[in-house]
Order: sequence, then structure tokens, then C-alpha cells
Amino acid sequence: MNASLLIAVPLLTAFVIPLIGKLHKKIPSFLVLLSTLFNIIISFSLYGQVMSKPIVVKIGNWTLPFGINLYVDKLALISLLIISTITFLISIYNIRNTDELNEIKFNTMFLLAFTGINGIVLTGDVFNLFVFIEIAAISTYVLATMKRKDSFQAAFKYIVMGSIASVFLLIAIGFLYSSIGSLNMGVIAQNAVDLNPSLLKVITLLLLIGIGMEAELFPMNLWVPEVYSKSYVGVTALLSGVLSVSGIYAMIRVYFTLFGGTDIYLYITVVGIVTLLFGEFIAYQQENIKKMLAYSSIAQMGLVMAVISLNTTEALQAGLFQLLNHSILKVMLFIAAGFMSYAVGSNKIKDLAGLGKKTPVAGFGFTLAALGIMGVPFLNGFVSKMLIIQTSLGLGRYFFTGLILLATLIEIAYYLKVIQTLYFKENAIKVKKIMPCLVPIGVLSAAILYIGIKPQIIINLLDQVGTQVIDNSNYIISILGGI
Amino acid sequence: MVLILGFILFQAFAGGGENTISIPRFGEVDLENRVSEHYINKSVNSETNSITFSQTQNPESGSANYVTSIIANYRALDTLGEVTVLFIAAAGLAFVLGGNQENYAFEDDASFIVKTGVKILFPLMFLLGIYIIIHGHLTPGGGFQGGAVIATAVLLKFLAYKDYKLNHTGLSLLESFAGISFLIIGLIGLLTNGSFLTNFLDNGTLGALFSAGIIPIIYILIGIKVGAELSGIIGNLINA
Amino acid sequence: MSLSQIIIIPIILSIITYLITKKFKKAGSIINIILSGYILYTLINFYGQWDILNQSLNINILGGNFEFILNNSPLAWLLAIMTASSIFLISIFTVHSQQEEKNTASFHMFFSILLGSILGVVFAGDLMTLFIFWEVMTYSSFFLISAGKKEGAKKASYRYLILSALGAYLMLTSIFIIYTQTNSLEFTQVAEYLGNLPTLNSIILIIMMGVPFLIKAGVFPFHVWVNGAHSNAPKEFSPFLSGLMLKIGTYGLMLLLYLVPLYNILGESIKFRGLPLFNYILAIFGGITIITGTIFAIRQEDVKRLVAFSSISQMGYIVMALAISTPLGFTGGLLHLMNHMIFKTTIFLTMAAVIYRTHTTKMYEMGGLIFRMPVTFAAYLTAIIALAGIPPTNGFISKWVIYQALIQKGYIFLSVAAFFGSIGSFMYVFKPLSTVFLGQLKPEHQNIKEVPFLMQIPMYIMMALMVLFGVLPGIQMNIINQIGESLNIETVQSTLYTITGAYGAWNSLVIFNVFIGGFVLALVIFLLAKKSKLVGLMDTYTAGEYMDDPESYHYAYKYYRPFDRVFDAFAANSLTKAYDIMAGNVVKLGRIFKGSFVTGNGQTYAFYMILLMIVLAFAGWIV
Amino acid sequence: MILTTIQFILISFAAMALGLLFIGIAKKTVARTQKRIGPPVYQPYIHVLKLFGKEAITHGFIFDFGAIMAFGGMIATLFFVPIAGIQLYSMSGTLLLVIYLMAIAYLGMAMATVGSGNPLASVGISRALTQMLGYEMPFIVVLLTLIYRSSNSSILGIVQAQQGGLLNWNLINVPIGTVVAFVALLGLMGKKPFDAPIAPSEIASGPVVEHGGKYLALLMLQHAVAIVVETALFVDLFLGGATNIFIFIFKMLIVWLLATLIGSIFPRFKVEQGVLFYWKWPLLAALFQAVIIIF
Amino acid sequence: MAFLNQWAYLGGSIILILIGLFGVLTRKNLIKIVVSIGIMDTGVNLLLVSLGYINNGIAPILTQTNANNSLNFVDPLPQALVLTAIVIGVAVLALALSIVIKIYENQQTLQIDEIRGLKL
Repeated sequence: MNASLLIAVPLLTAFVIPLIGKLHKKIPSFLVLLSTLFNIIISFSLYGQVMSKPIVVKIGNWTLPFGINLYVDKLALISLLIISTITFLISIYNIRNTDELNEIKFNTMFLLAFTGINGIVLTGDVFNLFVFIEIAAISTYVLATMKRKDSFQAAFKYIVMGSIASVFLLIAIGFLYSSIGSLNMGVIAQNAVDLNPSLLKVITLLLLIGIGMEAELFPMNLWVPEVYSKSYVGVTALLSGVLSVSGIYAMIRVYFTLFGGTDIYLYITVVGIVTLLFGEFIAYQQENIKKMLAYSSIAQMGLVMAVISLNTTEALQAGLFQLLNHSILKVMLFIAAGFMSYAVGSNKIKDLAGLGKKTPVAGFGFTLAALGIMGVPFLNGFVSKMLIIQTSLGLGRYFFTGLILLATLIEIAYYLKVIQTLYFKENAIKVKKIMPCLVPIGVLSAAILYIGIKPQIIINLLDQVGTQVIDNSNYIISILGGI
Repeated sequence: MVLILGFILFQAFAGGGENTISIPRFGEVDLENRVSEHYINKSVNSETNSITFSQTQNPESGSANYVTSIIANYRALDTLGEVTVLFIAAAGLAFVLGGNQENYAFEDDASFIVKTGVKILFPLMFLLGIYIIIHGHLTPGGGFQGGAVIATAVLLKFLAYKDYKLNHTGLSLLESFAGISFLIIGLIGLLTNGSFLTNFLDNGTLGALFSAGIIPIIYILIGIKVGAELSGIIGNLINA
Repeated sequence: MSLSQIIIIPIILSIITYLITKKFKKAGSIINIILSGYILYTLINFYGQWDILNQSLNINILGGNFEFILNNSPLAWLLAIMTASSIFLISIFTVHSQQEEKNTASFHMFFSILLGSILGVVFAGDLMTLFIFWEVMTYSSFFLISAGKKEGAKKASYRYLILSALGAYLMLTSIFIIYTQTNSLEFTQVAEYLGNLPTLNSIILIIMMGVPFLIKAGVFPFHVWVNGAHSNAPKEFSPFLSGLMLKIGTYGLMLLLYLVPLYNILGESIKFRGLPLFNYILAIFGGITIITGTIFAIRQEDVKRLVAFSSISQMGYIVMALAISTPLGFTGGLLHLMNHMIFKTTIFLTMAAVIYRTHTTKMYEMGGLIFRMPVTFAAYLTAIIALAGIPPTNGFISKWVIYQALIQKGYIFLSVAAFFGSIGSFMYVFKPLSTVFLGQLKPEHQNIKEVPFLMQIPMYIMMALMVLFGVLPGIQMNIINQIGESLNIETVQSTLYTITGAYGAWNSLVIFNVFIGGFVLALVIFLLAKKSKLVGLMDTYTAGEYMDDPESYHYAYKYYRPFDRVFDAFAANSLTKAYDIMAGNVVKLGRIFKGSFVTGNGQTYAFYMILLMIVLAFAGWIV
Repeated sequence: MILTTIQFILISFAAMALGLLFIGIAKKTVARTQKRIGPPVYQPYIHVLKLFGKEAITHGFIFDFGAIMAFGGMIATLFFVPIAGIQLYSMSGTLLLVIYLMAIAYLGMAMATVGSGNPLASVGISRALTQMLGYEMPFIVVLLTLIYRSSNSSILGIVQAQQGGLLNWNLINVPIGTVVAFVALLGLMGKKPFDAPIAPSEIASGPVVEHGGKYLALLMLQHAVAIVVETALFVDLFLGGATNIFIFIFKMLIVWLLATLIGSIFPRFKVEQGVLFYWKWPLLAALFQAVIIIF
Repeated sequence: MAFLNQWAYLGGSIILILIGLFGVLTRKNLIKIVVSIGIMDTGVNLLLVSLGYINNGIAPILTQTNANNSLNFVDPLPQALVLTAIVIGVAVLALALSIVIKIYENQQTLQIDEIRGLKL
């Protein structure tokens, strides 16, 4: 199958929805479901091919590096799989729970955001990357306002920051083009080493700001808590579990592929660690569960970036594993939490008391995911934590490790509070009767346990990914042919 | 603060030592080491050869307007994305403003002169827009510009009549239709030449109206889409 | 069954237990009884097959270069037996006592997980296995503790888990530091590696590894979680928590002290009276633990808190004895470890029985229960005699050996601490005896009955064990000597009923005879005298006053007020405060972050974006 | 076997007799110091016999059990304290044992009294235990010092270590320890100023408030034996014991009289005062002594 | 003059960006913030175009008059990019404006510091 379908089909569906969406109330949701499913299938069909050598898809059949190309290597494939699977699950959740929203508009936007995210992962062209980032961003701007009421203020902040970021991104792209004379990532990667250092630094910083927006790095992530807490659960899950994945992917592409030879990783390490501590410390004293989760996911992003920026194969492996776990666990947490807070009609943690018994499925899901994040053995979080610590200690980064462990300790602290509230406290808030969101939670729990007990496959896969990503000559060669 | 930032940005232009690539001085760009040279010579896939207006047969991406050839053909995916963005904007705007009570339209109609002027101007501008769209591959302009002109014409209507309404459902159907057909063209390219958004039609003579393969079609679609979306946006902003 | 099976089966079975128990309340207890009984049986078959029984359990984890390595050593076997047996007894106890509980199902599930994980911990053949099962154990016990009814349960378990996690991470760090050097985590290789390191580094590594064990054992700086957890845990879990969980901590300590022979590693470091300073400090910590535990235990009004603090002080003995790491110290520590498990489990069980009937843990709300619950009383009496270290029960023997060890080396402070603890134990064990079982019976307890027979069975067994080991300590000495051999420590010579200490030998048979003799003599004299007539408890000397309500006539509240007055200042500022302050600082820091960055103003956010770029740019020029 | 039993019984009765005699002597002495005539020396025997004759009341089985346990435990203790070198049961390492065996007696007494359900008794017991924690600390430190010194934890061994003249007595070699031990002995025997537990005027002589008839008799006998045990212990440990029974008893008597006299002239400590007193000077002194001996 | 000639466009465009940024950071009126964003976009577009300029080059369109590819055309690619960029900018602006309208409806003011949820 052709990788370009991964963009074309969701887009087509998105255009179709307004046409036939009026026919029946649930059609839009099901269309979303179908197209995401389709994406999963395509991605899997690409698997064997990618494992042998990266796929390069020329758009418009122009010889590279003149036309735009899509590029699917192992990293991209993994990200695609994560993205489409998670989105699929979220959309399953949406089928039942979007009643208070405008179905057609919501699903269109949802799907467009999905398209944009896929594009971010797929594209092999800097300006095209910018375009897709904008698609994702703008559609999420709209999604952020889905809950009406207060969400507008949050969305406005998001827009302001986002447009500044995109301006920076554009400047960087302009500089790149005018200095190197091409927009193709391969060519840029080839010549980036020879860039005049001050220019290189400016460009990398601009890109850090521009893409850090998506990757939720501090302080570009200050919009996150408000948007997350004010917007609809499905959207939050999408932002936290999927958009962030693409953000990290873009970061990796830019900093490992484009500027692979250069030495700019210290920036990201520092930013990542700051993000981590920032997130954990604030999350520790949140009473609003959604905000808590938001800050926690900020922290996770920081952790991932910090680990990845250690710039070794193992580091990439560990970081990506953490990313995978993060997207699984966070989505589960957001779905469960959103479900419960919808059931009691409040976001306050103390109002969720005793829900572990009243809404067993959601309670179980939340607990399992929280335990996973805490790193309980035989759950997936444990493995990635092991890998991270092993890597950072192996590189002799003792202080770094200490900070990470401190952060994890705080994390454990505040998740425990919630779990205790869920199971061992009581209060008299009456619970709405709603159908439990069984499927997503079931699938995700299965994933958590499976990865936790048999992480073998994933670890090997990520190992290959790491080796492939770590030197960008692979990329250059596969784009421009042997040099 | 901002000035410091500016200082940093200017660092980018600091000429580096030799054998380091840096931004060329203004106006001294050398197309030799840029991809656009190939666009100009239309020698991306084929060999470099001299191209002359209205003589060269079937050049690659046969539009006389290089920008158009780039937008609608070499980098069609960008354009697709761009159209999508616009679509999102229109739909999103309609959604965001949806269901608000206040009406920002004027209290009463404009003066007689304006109305008459609009009566005359509207069709002309509409026509001009269509012209720009259709000649996108020959003359400056194209789908976006033409669409914008059309939207302006619609805006004139709004200026003139206080209770002028657009048929938003129709517009959105139009948008969707245009978008879908754009994609379908791309997919046809995928099916015929095995690559998304391929120019699968004959390019004809450089400079002829009916030439340049799918470029005019795409541009017309874009024109429709942009016109519909922009006017939709205007309509929504004025009175949703 | 193989080693790996007895570890995995309970963990797998737990889910089934949960589901079934949701339906039938009693099922969980029965399943656990059968399971632990069968495991007990299997373990008994493992006796003697040391080091033959090495297995590895291939749950691939941590990048395939890891597998669980399990190994059967006498020490592990002993602790496994203790675990299985106490779970067996407690499960028998729960058949009735869990009836009116709400979350019985989860209780049994986690109990069975706990069984598996503890077996995993003790049979672990390398650090990673140890660590993983350690974590499982921590979390499952966390859930068990916080299932307690009281409000304090949440806070207690919270504190417990945070401390444990802290320890776990220290351990993890050291594990990986070691792992990156030696690509194996087998105890022997680790010991070898640590031996070759410079002393300081190895000490640091060992401390990092040891902290979690100290935390679990509730030793001095980390004892803050113990009382809360024990007193607030479900009444059936407290016995296990105190009887075994604490011992698992000491098991880890033993690994460090003997299997990774700290003694050799620190051979050339600073010594205090022939003992490496490190060990001595550890022993000092043990001493402090004893004293603190005792003083706080005497103060308590809540019976479970009281026993919890007494557990703390008893753990102090064990750690102290082990830290001295002479043959006598080792033996004494292990003996006390076993005995403490026995009598502390009994005490908590009896208390659980009392709570089961009276539904209160405040001592001044009970009284005179001896006439209503005689069996419970008898069990409690035996247990406290053992705890206070009075012959002819097992408690005295272990203490005697520990004293021998102390005197032999002449550690004055430690001895003072030890004796303070043992004499203080008279005070605090007598308090429940007199206020719960003796004294005036409360009107509302007029018509309560003895606990059902199933709940008495464990008490009977425990009583029998206490007297048996009191008379024939050789049974325990046998396995202890095997452990000593396996850890190549020279063993203390002993027969079935004698133990030879440093100065003088112990002969429990003689003592038993004499004791019986004296008792018989007294009995004879008593019986020869004139028969006495029975009167009620209210019919006593009141200096001419008329007393009609038992409430005001029961001396229970603030039993040792004069003594407590001495230590009020000491008790006022306990270590717990310090930990709470630490937690508070985290919140403060969070507030600072939030206040300075999350202003809610979009422009400020944008400002920070620009700021970041500028800062990084200048950092780039500077660096 | 039979022989052993007979010896057992004889020794115990001898000890009771001796103890009662000591009590009588003490009463006489105190009376004399207070310018009274005082009861005849044989008064305690009469008391005991009379009490056995009287009818008593009981408060349930724990009341009986406690009394028996108290007496039996004290008898058992007796057999591990060599009196004039006579020790029926040969066993090393008895010193620590004795301390704990005495505890049995006290525990029994405590149970009996608290079992009576009289708050005064409970108060007495709580005081007694509190005070116990007071005096045992210095006492035991001294004992440890002795054990460490004569590297033998059996009383006989310590006695043998002191044979051969006055200069080998621990009285000379461990002077501070001796003094401390004596002060501790006062508390051990419940003499003033450490008799808060049985303060007759405050709590109606606390523990024994409910006891009458044979119970009181048993407790008196227990007290008598306890006196013998404690004084004998002191003699053994510090005054070098004796081979001759009479010399031994003489030494015991001296110790006993000394204690009595001191007791008869001091007012009573409050409980925590007593405890703090013990932990202040005696404990420090004992530790000091121990440091001297060990290093 | 040469200096001006060289820096007018690049410098000017960057200064334009900075002005927009300054506006975004300091203005208290939502509409003004949106306008400043617009200014930033314009600046960037100008920058891009000017990066593609060639001295006395001609517009990249083949016509009857200049009908050969060997002529000195300016770089067409940046112009294409700018076209895209403009459209995206327009989209964002429109969206931002609509949100501002909604905020105004809910709060009846445009001043940031009077709006709950924008300034805490």
C-alpha cells in the first residue's frame, strides 16, 4: 500500500463528513472510526517493507530532492502505529460520549487533527512539516473550544503562543532554505554540518521554540494545563497521547536527522529536566484531577525529551519506550478520569471519593494506569523506568538520574493520593448511571500488562529504531541515494 | 527584551568563515545551488533544455507561471495542506461563532449609490475572479487570488444590503465537494502513475489556455474552495 | 511444585480468589488456607536441598538480558516457612473475622499476592529478582494497609509507600551502578565486586542498598511509618505486618551483613572494640530504636499502637544483634527473629479477637474481658511473658543470647538500651493485660462471648510453639546452625535444650523443672489452706465509699502517667514532624513554580517563550 | 529424685522461715529507732499461721493463679541463688536468669492484685512497674560490669572469683558499683524512700489491698523469700559470699539491717522522682564504674 | 545607500516581526494582539520573499516579452511558500478573531486584565 494514503484517506473522510454527516447522528463518529482503523491496517501492511529498508514516497512523481517526499522508517512506523491505534481507541470512546458536542464539526476537526499529526510524522520536507504542524495546531485550536463557556480564553492563549511559535518556525525554514537552497530534509541533513555556527544556533533555537510548542516542552507548554482541563476528554486524550507523540517525533527528526552531526543536545537536556521538575512539582499540589494529569503529562514529555537528548542508541530506546508507555497510560488515565468526573459532574479529586467501587471499570483503569506510571513491576511503566535509569547511570549521569528519581517519587506521591481517594474514602455525591467505556480501557489494560510482562518485542524493535535514527546518514542515503 | 531577540536573529546573517554555508547577501542569491533552478528550467525529471513561451511542447508541469507550477504541481501537497487549513478555519469559525445571538450587520442598508455601484461591480468582480482563477497558470494570480477577489465581491454585497444572507449549507457542500475532487484527482494520479498528486494529463503547449495538465483543474477547484470559504468566513464574521 | 511455581501460583491465583470471593465471602480464606498449607508442605519437602534447588524463571524483562534467578538457602527456607505458616494461621483466623468487612475479596487477593511476592523476595538469587518482588510486596502491602477502616490508615499507608519508594529507588540506583560494572547481579559476584571496590565506595553502595531494608525493618530514622501502619491496618493484617514484613527487612540486612560479608569488606576500616564502625553505628541505631519504641509504647492508649511500638523496639533488638555479627549475635538475632514472629503474631491475633468482639481499640473502653474470653487471655498472657523475656518461654532465650553477645563485647550503651527495652516491656505489656483483660468488666461488654473456635486454633498453636521453643530451643538452633554454615559463620554449640553462650551455658530443662517445682509447691500450700469464697469484682475495699458503676472504678486511662510525665518533652517533638515538614516543602516549591510561571496570562507565557530562546542563546555563547 | 524433692522442700521452708525472721527483726529495729518497743520478733510467724487459718475471699481464678504464680516464681528463683555455696541445681549463667525469674513473681503478684479489680491495687502496680524500670537500670549495669569483669555470668563463678580474703571482694574492687547496687536493692525490696508502690497511707498499701487470708499469707511468704533471695544475691555478688552458712546469714542480716535503717529515716519519693533519681546519680555512677572496668 | 539597499528588506522585515512580537507581548486589547499577530505574519512573509530576491531579476513568469528560461528570474519557490504562509496566516487570524468575538460576548470587554480566565 502507498503511504500517501495515510494522509489522503483521513482527509477525504474529513471532507466527506459534512456532506453525509446530516443523515444520521452517529455517522460522523463511525466514519472517524473507519478511517483510523484503515490507517492502522495500512501501517501494519507497511511493516515488513519498512523493516528491510525505509520507504520513500515521492509525491507527484518528481525526482528528489525537488519534489516533496514522504518518508517512513522504523521510527515513523512506530509513531504511526501508536498514533493510529490510540486515536482509534479514543474515537471508540467518543462514539458514546460526544453527545453534548456538535458531532459533525467535532469529528471533522478530530479527523483533520489526526491527518495533520500523520502528516507531521510522514513528511520528509521542512516546509511541508510546517504546513502539517499548522493543520494539527489549527484544528486543535478549534477542538479546544469544543466545550464552549470558559474554553475560549484557554484557546486564545493557545492561539497566541501557537502563532508566535509558527512564526519562529517559518523564520527558521526561511533561513534554512536561503542558506542551503533546498527544503528537503535529506539535503539539509547533508549540509547542516557545514552551516555557519551562529546561523546554526539561531536556526536550532527557533526550531526548538517552534516544535517545542507541539512537544509540550517548558515553557512553551504553559497553555497545556488550561486547555487540557477546559476541553473535552477525547480532545485532551488526543492532545496528550497523540499530538505530543508527533511533537516528540518532530523533535527527533529535527535534532537527530537534520542536525545529527552538530552538538546541541545539552539545550534539550536542560529544557527537558526543567520541564520534568516543573510538571511534577505543580502536579503534586493540584486538587483538580484533569489539571493534575495535564501537568503530569507535561512532566512525562520533559522526561522523554531529556532521556532522548542523551543521544545514544540506548537513550533513544529508553526514551521512545517511555513515550509509548506515556501515550498508552495517559490516554487511559484521561479517559478513566474524564469518565469518572463526568459521572459525578466535578473535576475535584476529593469528589471522586469511593468511585473505585461505584464505577468499577473506570476505577480499575485509572488505578492500573497510575500504577503503571509509578512503575510497579509487571506493568509497562516499570520496564521503561528500568531502561531509563540503566541508560543514564550507564552514561555516568548520576545527578541527572537523581533528579529523575526525585521526580518519579513526587509522581508516586500524588497518584497514590488519587488512588486512595478512589478506593478507601467515601462521600455522598450521587453517581450518574452511564455505560462504562469498556473497550478502550480493556484494550489499553491488556496492552499495559502485555508490555509489562513481555516487553521483548518492543525493546528489540526500539533498539533497531535507535540504531537507525542515531546516525542520519541512513536518512540521507535513503533520500538521495548513495553519496 | 524584544531588541535582544532581534539582535539574536541578526546573528543569523553574520557571515561565517570559509567552507561554512551561510545566508547569501541580499539580492546576490545564486540559483545554481538552489532547487528552484530546476523548477525554472523545468528540468526536475527531464534534462535541462531551453524553454520558450508558446513553442515548447509538453514541458514538465507545463505552466508558464513558475509559481503556479510550483504551488499546484511541484509542491502540490503543501497546497493541499493549505487548502485544508483554510477549510479548518472556515468550519472552525462557523463552529466557534455558531449560535451567538448578536448580529454585527449594519443598522440599515447603505446609500443608493453604493447599492447601484455594487449592482454593477458585483458581476464584474466575480467575472474578474473567475478570469484570474482560470488563467492561473499563465498570468500572475491563481486559485487563491481569484477566490479572494470573489470573496471581496461577496463582501461588497454585504456592505450594500444589511439583510444579505449566504446559503451556508450550500457553501459548505461546495467546499467539501471541491476538497474531495482535489483529493480524487490526487488519487487518480496515484492509481495511474503510482504516485499521489501526479500530473496525469497531457501538458499541451506552454502558454496555451488549455495546457499544463491538472494545474488549471486544481486551480479551479482551489478557486471554488477559497471563494466559498472566504465568503463563508466573511458571512460568519458579519452575521452568524 | 518447583520454586518458581510456589512463587508464581499465588500471584496468578489471586485474581481467581478475588472473583470467587466476590461471590462467596468465605471462599477467599479457604483458598488461602489450602494454598498456604500446600506451599508449607512443599517447603518442608525442600528442607535440606540447599543450593541444589537453583532455578530460573524466564519472564523476560529488562531487555531479555534478565531472568529471575531463584535459589534455596537455609535462611531463605526459614523465612519462607515462617511466611507460609503465618499466612496459613491468619487465613484460618480470617474465616470468621472477615465476615463483616466490606472489601474481603481484595483483602484475600492482595494477601495471596503478598505471599507470592515475599516468597519471591526470600528465594531471590540475585538483586534484580529481589528488587522486583520487593516492589510487588511493597505495593500489595500498601493496599492491604490502606484498606484499614480508620481514617489514619490512608495517611499511614501513604507514608509507608513513599518511604519504601524512596528506599527502592536508592536500591535501584545502586543495583544499576553495580550492574553497569559487573554484568551480573548474582549475590556472589556482587559481593566479590563490592569487596574489590575501595571501602568508601562500597560503603556508599551498601548504604544505598541497605536503606530500603532498614525502612522495612522500621529501624530508627525510618521507624515513622511503623506505628501508623500497624495500628491502622486491618486487624487481621497487623499480625502479618508486624510478624513478617518487618522480618523481611532484616532478611535484607542479613544479606548485606553476611552474604555480602560486610565484615570482610570493612575489614580494614575504622573499628570500635573490634567491630567495624559501620556495624557499630547500625547497632547504635538498633539501640535507639529499642529505647524510642519502648518509651512511645508505654505512652499509648490505643492497644494496637502500643503493640506496634513494641514491635519497633523488638526489631531494634534483632537489628542490634545482627549488626554485632559475632556468632552469638547472629544466633541471638535469628532466634529473636523467629520468636518475635511467634509471640508478636499471637499478641496481634488476640488483639484482633478482642477488637472483633468489642469493636474498639481504646484500652480504657474495655476491661475485665478475662471472664468472657479466657482462651484469648491465656494466649495473650503466654505471649507477653515471652515478649517480656520471662522464662520458661522462648522470648527469654533469645534475649539471653543477645545479652551474652553484648556482654562478651562489653558494649555498655547497647546493653543499657537492651535492658531498658526488656524492662520497659514489662510495663507496656502489662498495661493491656490489666486494662483489657483484668479490672472491671464494662456493662456494654456484659454479654460478649469467646471468639469462635476457628479463631482460637491459631492461638492454641502459637501457645504450644512458645512453650515448646522455650523448653527445647535446640529445634531452632538446628536450622540456625545450618544457616550459619551456609553463610560460613562459626556456629554456637547447642544441644536440644542447652545453648552455650560466651559466659555460661543455658539449660532450659533445669529451669523448667525448678519452675514447675516451685509452682507445684505453691499450689500445694494454696490447696492445703482453707477454701476461699468467691465474690464479685465490685465487692472490694473502697474505704467506706459505695461504688456502683464499673466505669469509674476501672483504673485504665493514662496508666503510667507519672512515667509519661518524664518523657513528655521527648515525645512532643518526634521524628514524624520532620518528615511532614519535608513533604510540606515540596508543596511550597510547587506553589513557587506555579505562582511564577502559570500566571494564566497568555502574554506572560509568550514572554517566557522568548525568554527561553534568549537565555539559551546566551548560554550557547557562554558555553 | 526423692532426695532432690525433699531437699527442695526443706530449702524452701528454711528460706521462708529465715525471711520471716528477718521481717521480725526489721520491725523490731525500726521500732527501736523510733523509740518504740515494737512487736516481738516471732510476730510474723504468728501472722502467717493466723492468716492461713482465716477464711479468705477471692475475685476469680486469676486472683488465685496470680498468688500461686507469685509464690512459685519466687521459690524457683531461690534455687538459682547459691546460699553459702549451696546450689541445688548446677547451672551456669544464672545471674541474668535470676533477675528475670524474680519478674515472674512480680508479674504473678501484679496479675492477682489487678485481677481483684480494685483501682488502688492497679495504681500500686503501675507505680511498682514504673519504679522497677528505675532501679533495674543501674543495677543491671553493675551486674554486667561484674559479669564482664569475672568473665562469668553465673553467680557461683562470681563468688569464686572473690575468694581469698577481703581484698578480692567486689566491695573493694567495684566500690561504686557496690554502692549503686545497694541503692538499687532498696528499691528492689520496696524499702523507703522507694516504697511509693505500697504506700499504706495513700493507696491503702496498694497491691495487697484486696488480699486477705491465705492470699495475704502467700504474699507474705513470697516477700520473705524475696528478702532472702535479694540479700543473698547481694552478699554473693559483693560480699564474697561465704562457705559457712552462719557467716553467710550474718552478712545477709547486716545488709538487711542496713537497708532497714536507711529506710526508717528517709521520707518517701514520688514515683517519677524515684525513677529520675535512679537515672541520675546511680546510673551515671554505674556507667562510670563500667567504663573503668571495661576499658 | 548600498547598505540600505542591502538591509532594507531583510532588516525591515525582521524589525516588522519584532514590532509584531512587541505588540503581542504588551498590548492589553485582544483585537490589538490579533493585529500584532497579523503584523508578525506579514513580516515573516516579507522576509521569505526578500530571501528569494535577485538583483534586478524579473517576475518568474514566462510571457511573450520575456519568453525564455535563460532569463534572470527571481527565485519562485519563496513566493510559493509565501502564498501558503499567507493563507495559513489568514486562517489563524480569522480563527483568533472569531474567538475574540466569543470572548467579547461572554465578558463584554476586550481588555485582558478585565477578563476572567485570561489574567488570574
